[in-house]
Amino acid sequence: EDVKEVQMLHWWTSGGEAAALNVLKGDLAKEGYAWKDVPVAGGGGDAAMTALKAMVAAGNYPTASQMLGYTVLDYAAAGVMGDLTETAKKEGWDKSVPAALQKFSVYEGKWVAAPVNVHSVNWLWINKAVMDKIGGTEPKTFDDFVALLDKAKAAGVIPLALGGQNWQEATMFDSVVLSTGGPEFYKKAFNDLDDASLKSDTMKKSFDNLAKLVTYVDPNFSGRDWNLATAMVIKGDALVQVMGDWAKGEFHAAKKTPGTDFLCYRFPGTDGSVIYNSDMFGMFNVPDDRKAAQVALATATLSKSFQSAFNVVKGSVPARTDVPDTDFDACGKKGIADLKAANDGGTLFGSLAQGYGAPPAVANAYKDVVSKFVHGQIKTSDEAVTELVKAIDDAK
Amino acid sequence: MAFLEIDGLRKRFGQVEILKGIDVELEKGGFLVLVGPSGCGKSTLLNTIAGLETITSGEIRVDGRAINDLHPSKRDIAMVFQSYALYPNMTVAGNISFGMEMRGVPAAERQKAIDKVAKVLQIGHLLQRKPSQLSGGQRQRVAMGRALVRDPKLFLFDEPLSNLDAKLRVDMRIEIKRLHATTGTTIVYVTHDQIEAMTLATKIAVMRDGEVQQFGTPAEIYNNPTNLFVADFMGSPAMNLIPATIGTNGNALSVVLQREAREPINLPMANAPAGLSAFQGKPIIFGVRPEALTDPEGAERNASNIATADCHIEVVEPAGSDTFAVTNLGGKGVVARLRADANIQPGTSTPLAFNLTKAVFFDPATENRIR
Amino acid sequence: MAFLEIDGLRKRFGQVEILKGIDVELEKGGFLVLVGPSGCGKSTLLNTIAGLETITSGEIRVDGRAINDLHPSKRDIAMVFQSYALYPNMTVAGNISFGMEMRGVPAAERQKAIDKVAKVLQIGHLLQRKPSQLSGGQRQRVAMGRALVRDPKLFLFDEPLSNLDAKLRVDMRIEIKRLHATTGTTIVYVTHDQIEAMTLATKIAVMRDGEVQQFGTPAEIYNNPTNLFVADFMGSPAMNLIPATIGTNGNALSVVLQREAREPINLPMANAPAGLSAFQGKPIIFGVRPEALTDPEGAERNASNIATADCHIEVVEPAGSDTFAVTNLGGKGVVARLRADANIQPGTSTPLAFNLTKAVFFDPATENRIR
Amino acid sequence: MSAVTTPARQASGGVNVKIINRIVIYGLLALFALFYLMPLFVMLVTSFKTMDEIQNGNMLALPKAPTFDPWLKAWGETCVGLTCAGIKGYFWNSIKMVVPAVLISTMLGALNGYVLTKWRFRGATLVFGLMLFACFIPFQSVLLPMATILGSLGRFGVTLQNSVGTSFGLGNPTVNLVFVHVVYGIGFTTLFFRNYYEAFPTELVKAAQVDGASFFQIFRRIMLPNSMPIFVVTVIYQFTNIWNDFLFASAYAGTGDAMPMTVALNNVVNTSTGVVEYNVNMAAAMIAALPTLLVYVLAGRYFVRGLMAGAVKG
Amino acid sequence: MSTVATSQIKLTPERHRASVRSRLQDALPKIVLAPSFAITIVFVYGFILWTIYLSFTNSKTFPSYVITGSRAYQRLWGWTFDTDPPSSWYTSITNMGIFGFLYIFICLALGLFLAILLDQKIRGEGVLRPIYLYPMALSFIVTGVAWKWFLDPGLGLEQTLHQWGWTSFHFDWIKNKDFVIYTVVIAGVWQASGFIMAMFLAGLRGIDGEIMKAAQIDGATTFQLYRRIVIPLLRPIFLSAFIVLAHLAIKSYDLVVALTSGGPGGSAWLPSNFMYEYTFKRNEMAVGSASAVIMLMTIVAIIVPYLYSELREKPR
Ligand SMILES: Nc1ncnc2c1ncn2[C@@H]1O[C@H](COP(=O)(O)OP(=O)(O)OP(=O)(O)O)[C@@H](O)[C@H]1O
Ligand SMILES: Nc1ncnc2c1ncn2[C@@H]1O[C@H](COP(=O)(O)OP(=O)(O)OP(=O)(O)O)[C@@H](O)[C@H]1O
Ligand SMILES: [Mg+2]
Ligand SMILES: [Mg+2]
Repeated sequence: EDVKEVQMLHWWTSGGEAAALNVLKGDLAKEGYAWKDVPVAGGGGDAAMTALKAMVAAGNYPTASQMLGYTVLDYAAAGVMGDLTETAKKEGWDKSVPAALQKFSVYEGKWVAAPVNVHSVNWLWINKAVMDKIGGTEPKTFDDFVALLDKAKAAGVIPLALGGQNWQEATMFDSVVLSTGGPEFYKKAFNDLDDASLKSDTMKKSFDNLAKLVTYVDPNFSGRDWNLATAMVIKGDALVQVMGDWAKGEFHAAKKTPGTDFLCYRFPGTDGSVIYNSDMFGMFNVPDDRKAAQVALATATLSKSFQSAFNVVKGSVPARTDVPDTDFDACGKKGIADLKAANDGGTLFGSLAQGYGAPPAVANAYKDVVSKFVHGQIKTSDEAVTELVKAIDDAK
Repeated sequence: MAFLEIDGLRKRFGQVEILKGIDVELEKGGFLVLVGPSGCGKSTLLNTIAGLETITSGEIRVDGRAINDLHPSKRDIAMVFQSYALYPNMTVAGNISFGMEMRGVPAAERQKAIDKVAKVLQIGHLLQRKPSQLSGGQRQRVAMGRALVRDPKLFLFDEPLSNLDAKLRVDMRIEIKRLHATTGTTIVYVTHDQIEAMTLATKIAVMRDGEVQQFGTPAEIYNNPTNLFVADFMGSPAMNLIPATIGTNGNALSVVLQREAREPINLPMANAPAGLSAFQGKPIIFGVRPEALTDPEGAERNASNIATADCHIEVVEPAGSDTFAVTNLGGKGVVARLRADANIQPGTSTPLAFNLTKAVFFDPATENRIR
Repeated sequence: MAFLEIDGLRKRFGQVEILKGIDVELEKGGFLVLVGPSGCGKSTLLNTIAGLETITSGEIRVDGRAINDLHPSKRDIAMVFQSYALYPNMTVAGNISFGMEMRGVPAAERQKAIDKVAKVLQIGHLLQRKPSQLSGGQRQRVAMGRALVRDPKLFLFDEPLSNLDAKLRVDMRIEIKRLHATTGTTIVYVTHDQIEAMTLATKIAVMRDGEVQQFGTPAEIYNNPTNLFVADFMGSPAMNLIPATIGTNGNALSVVLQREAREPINLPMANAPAGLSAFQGKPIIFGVRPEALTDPEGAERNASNIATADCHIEVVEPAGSDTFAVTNLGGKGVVARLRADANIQPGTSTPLAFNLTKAVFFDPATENRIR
Repeated sequence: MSAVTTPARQASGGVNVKIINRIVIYGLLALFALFYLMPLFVMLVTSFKTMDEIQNGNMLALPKAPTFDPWLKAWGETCVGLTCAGIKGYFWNSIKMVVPAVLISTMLGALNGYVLTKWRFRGATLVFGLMLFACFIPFQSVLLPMATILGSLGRFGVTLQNSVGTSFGLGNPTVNLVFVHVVYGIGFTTLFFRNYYEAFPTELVKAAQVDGASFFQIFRRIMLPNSMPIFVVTVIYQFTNIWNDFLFASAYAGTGDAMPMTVALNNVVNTSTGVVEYNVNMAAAMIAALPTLLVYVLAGRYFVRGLMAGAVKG
Repeated sequence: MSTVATSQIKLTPERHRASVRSRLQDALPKIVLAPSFAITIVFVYGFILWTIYLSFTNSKTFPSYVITGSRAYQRLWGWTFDTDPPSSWYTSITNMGIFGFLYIFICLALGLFLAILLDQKIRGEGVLRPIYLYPMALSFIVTGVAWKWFLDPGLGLEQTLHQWGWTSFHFDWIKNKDFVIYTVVIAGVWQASGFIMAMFLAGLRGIDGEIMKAAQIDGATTFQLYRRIVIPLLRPIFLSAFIVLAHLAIKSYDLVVALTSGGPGGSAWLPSNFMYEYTFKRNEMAVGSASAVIMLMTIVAIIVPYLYSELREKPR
């Protein structure tokens, strides 16, 4: 293989993301490195991860691969990741990258991945026109939120846009739990997997709240893709969607501006906390002659200019806290501020639904339970709590 | 009105016309044998009667009703295929009873019928086998059984006995004859076997190239062939057809046969057909069957018109029941049938008796019979 | 050493033994005809010779060399299959030339050979057709062509003429005979046709149930059958096998035949076989061929031992060249072959001449010939 | 002569039944054709609509302002990963892989079927049974071990390259895919041919043996020419399966240069975020399926009736 | 008796001469079959063994080769009886039963039916055949979307019929956890039945026409002709079709994902989804392997008797 080439496995094939990656490609080209694209879209990276596993099994490591949370650690444990500690030192990543992210990008003291961005999932995306029509204001508590939804319902709008796929439901539930139980509870239950918390009445209450929210969803929600749900909000068919900040990309694509066309609020009762997930570029243990290219890639990835350029498009916020927010829109600016605050205040939590709260086995078991609850296979919140404890126990 | 009437039947395969206007009538209970050279259209004719091939033009009526457009399954016909066409997935018993089953005959009755027909066909021990486990003759018998077991309006048999041994063939022939006699069904039958044709038929149709050459009773066909083709075709060994000229012998006509390196034979004709006088001095074809040309001891003692002539024997072929001798007359090999014991040597000369009562004459130009 | 030697050949299909120890020898250039009832194992025997069926035990040698384990394609054999087995995807010409092609004969030569064989078989106009467009007889001729076109060590023919008309069959028979005479190849031939068997064979093997009953020249088989089965099987119509007893007539033996409602016929035996005297007063089977039982006028004039007896005629069957009459002797229908013109009516009594020189006798217990 | 014209009329009752029969048959066929065509219809109309119309109109409605742009875009402009040159470039990758894989697996299947039916040996049925059961192995569970083996072969290929000068294709992603598809295709191809040849008259093989044809000559000259329908079926099956395979393709050949059509298509269709351009996706899908569709239409002509008719008695 | 004995003595030297070439000739068929067989043994049965091995380990993201016992099976066993709420595994296997049966049965019936219809000397066969076949050509990556729309009550059939005035029409199976599996059946049948039709058509085209004629003469109606003669003769094709369908059913992974994204609460899962999820998404490779093993065992239990009855040497 060509030593002046960066092999990059990723699933960012859509317009905006690809455009953002192209920036990276250009940056590398300037330094004389060719970009060898290995895109495998689909299933939120499932297909790409499968392909990655096969490549690793065959011993054909890519230079880098887009990866999520615990996957990085798994690969690092398997001993196939490279070591970027030197570069990290030189670039001062230890300081600029939030500790919560370093949990995943540093394995046993070695930098193995370069975080690209930070997404946060506890967002409400609201159609401003509809909001104005029903005369709603930003909901600050869960009850406010319910009242707002009721208003929308009365006005004949679908109050809540939801895609009935387990990860969307669970992503919403992440926020519900944070809102219902508060930051401490969220951390204990969904990051530390504390049995007592999982079993607690608060968790039960969370499920009840979730059930309440589901009553505001239109009957056809099952199986709907998240972007279709977003489209409902954009078009004004629905009032609000609870979704990660990648939803902003859809508003952007539809030429909508925050503040005038749509509103971004933190999920009621979660202000001050951020449930995050983050895309990382895992760096593989490539032969020495290819290391230089890898270093170049990692450096470029965490460069401020790229972080800014990329995250403006992606809707997320930079993975380092020292990137100026000048290019970002209002929601972006808020996101950056929130991240910084949460990082400083210790209220930056990994999203369980997005695989940053616990390893995939647990995360998926969790998604199962939430989804079954939403779709009625699990009928009561009591049952839901029992099932959740059992499932997470099983998967641990 | 005849039972089976075929009117101006024509059939083409693509460009080639295979049946060129067949007209045949068969009375109810009749037994029509189709004979003709291989490829002349016999199977095709059977197929059209069965409704398995569409016809290009013409009409087929059974019992006065046109059946041209009737589906084969509605024609109430049983058929034995030249290629057997056994159902490979069924046992012999299944093959035989399938037709009855289709017609809703109860199982017990079917079983009885199978047993009966299996006995006749001597295939009782094969009933549980699949066709692939049978010998050629056994397959043919199963195919027969499939037809015989039913009770149709019309039987069609396409060379049903060709793969059987002589003995079995005789048995089967007798069986078919009995079937025909007792049930009085109407039968159309294709065969290459002279004996079958002669003994079974009430009517024979001699076909050639998609046309019927002669249609009549077996005796008519054998004794009064209308043309050279029929004369040549029917009978085994075939009729000797010897180029000859008509001369006179006193005031009677005579037949002059050329011989190699010897003076011609001159056979006086006591009762020549009327038409023959016109051919005086002209070439004709003189037809005499091998059994009418024999050693004088073997000749019929009281035939009215026997002429004897010395012939040079070229080949002697003993065939068990008879001995055939070949001589050369009119430039052609001529077969005489002698007794099995006739003491005759190739290369010698021997007197042969011509039974001229049985002789027939043809016009070499038209190939038609001179009467 | 014979050319083709088959030693103790056995073949089973699963549980059933189909060939039960066949021993046959054929000299180079010999013509062996296999006859036997349908299903007796003839095709199987041919298949084992060709190497298409494995054998259970025994040995086959050609030219002194055991070929048991030789692959069929290496045996240099040409075969005509009873089921034709034409290649459906090839034209007639392709079918015929395939074997040559496989042996690397150049195209021009192949073409010549095809043309020649097509002429002989009268299939020149069919060369470009596919087998599915042929009539039964035409297919059979193509199958023949496929074998004839080659020049193998050994020909195997499985009923190659059964679907041909009588005339063509005679032509083909002569053609095969010529082939045999001119090229001197060795041939094994299965047929059900008595005439084919008698005229073509240098040796006949009569088979029954996987065993060879008698192996000899055609004349031996016809005139000196070793047992009841062979006597019954060879000849058409079959030999009359009449239950009789041996009596005395003066100091000569005589054959006593029972008749219905009349006194028995007593036929004096001038030169009875030696073994017959042991059967005095005992039942035997008296065998006489139909041609040896005829109307006195038709009887051979100089046979030494003719006895005449009045018989009641039950059925008369005119068959063109002859007339067959059935009478009842010893409780069985007995066929006599009369001249075609014999003036005979069913239901009447007529004197029939027995040619006792030709009579044979069998022990009813062992079914073997009494000599 | 009058007889020539009358029969059709006389038997008109039968003719009526025939006509009704025909109407029923054609009616049913048409009905099912509709059922099968429905999704295609949806895809087709969608591919000619603008995004506005898709988002606001009825899915079954014909395009109000048909546009060919989505097709052009899918063909030449849409982005696959970071390269935005449409999907046209990936045809060749797929064809390079599919054609050999289909041919090899089909030929092997035909040979195996031939051996298993016409050259039976002790244990042949067991061998067949084992090969058959192989069809059921879940591909997910072979993905990794196969990758390991392919990886080793690839490294061996590099060694060869260095020592002999050629790697014999070892390690080449296209070759790898061909190999994988052959491995997991022969079960089916063998099944198809074996079951077809089961009914093929053994007499013909015997006749060819006597004619002096060798094992392979019989296969080539007698078996193959008479296997057209099953050949068509097998090729269709293999072609579609291999062409549409995504799992192996993405795992073993996802890397740019060798990326087969399905992976590219997937990358077009399954974008993780952003506006889904359904019209382009549908057009891309149809373009991607063109070779298979073409194979279907072309191969279909070789379903000829009555190949075997009259070849063999009984 | 003696001839047999002597001939065998004579035989020996002959055999030796012929041996090398003729042995090669005899072995040729086996030689031809050998590569395929060897490949199967290694890449199928070898991998099956590997999978079985893994299922007894504690493999998570990557294979681990330390045997740790049957925990994976114990978990699966427990889930097998988890019916309230149904575990994903329980849903998967019950769905497999429903889907497998309906899918195979309907495809076979419809395929055969269409093949028979097409075999009636149809004008336009050349047009109809590809119409029935083409679904097989399109990967579900895309047709899934079309189907999803079509079945979606808000977009597809229901909506359209409502617009046409049939407002009481209700068809929301794809959104219903109890019925979603049937929509998978519909789409699956749509995809595969045309191919099954082609297989049957190939079989029909191989049947000797004379036999059909004979049956007609025997008085068989068209229905009886097919039921009693043609269909029994198609038996080997049924076997092929069954295997193809069974394997498609078992491997219907993308069908479920593309059409339903797993269905409401995972109610459309099939074992292949389960297997994929656990092996690749949840990084519980041992459980994934164990489920693969159980699947294979189940297939063995169902298919092997069928194969045995189909392939057993018929008694002569
Ligand atoms: N595959 C088989 N399985 C079982 N029995 C068989 C098989 N093939 C042939 N047979 C039996 O073997 C016997 C001999 O068959 P073969 O074909 O040799 O007879 P044949 O003498 O040629 O008869 P025919 O004159 O009718 O052709 C028959 O009884 C037949 O039923
Ligand atoms: N499908 C076809 N296409 C073209 N020609 C055909 C077709 N079927 C038969 N023929 C031709 O039609 C003619 C008549 O065939 P048919 O089978 O009726 O002959 P046949 O009299 O039965 O002959 P045989 O005594 O040999 O069985 C033959 O010359 C044959 O080649
Ligand atoms: Mg015919
Ligand atoms: Mg035979």
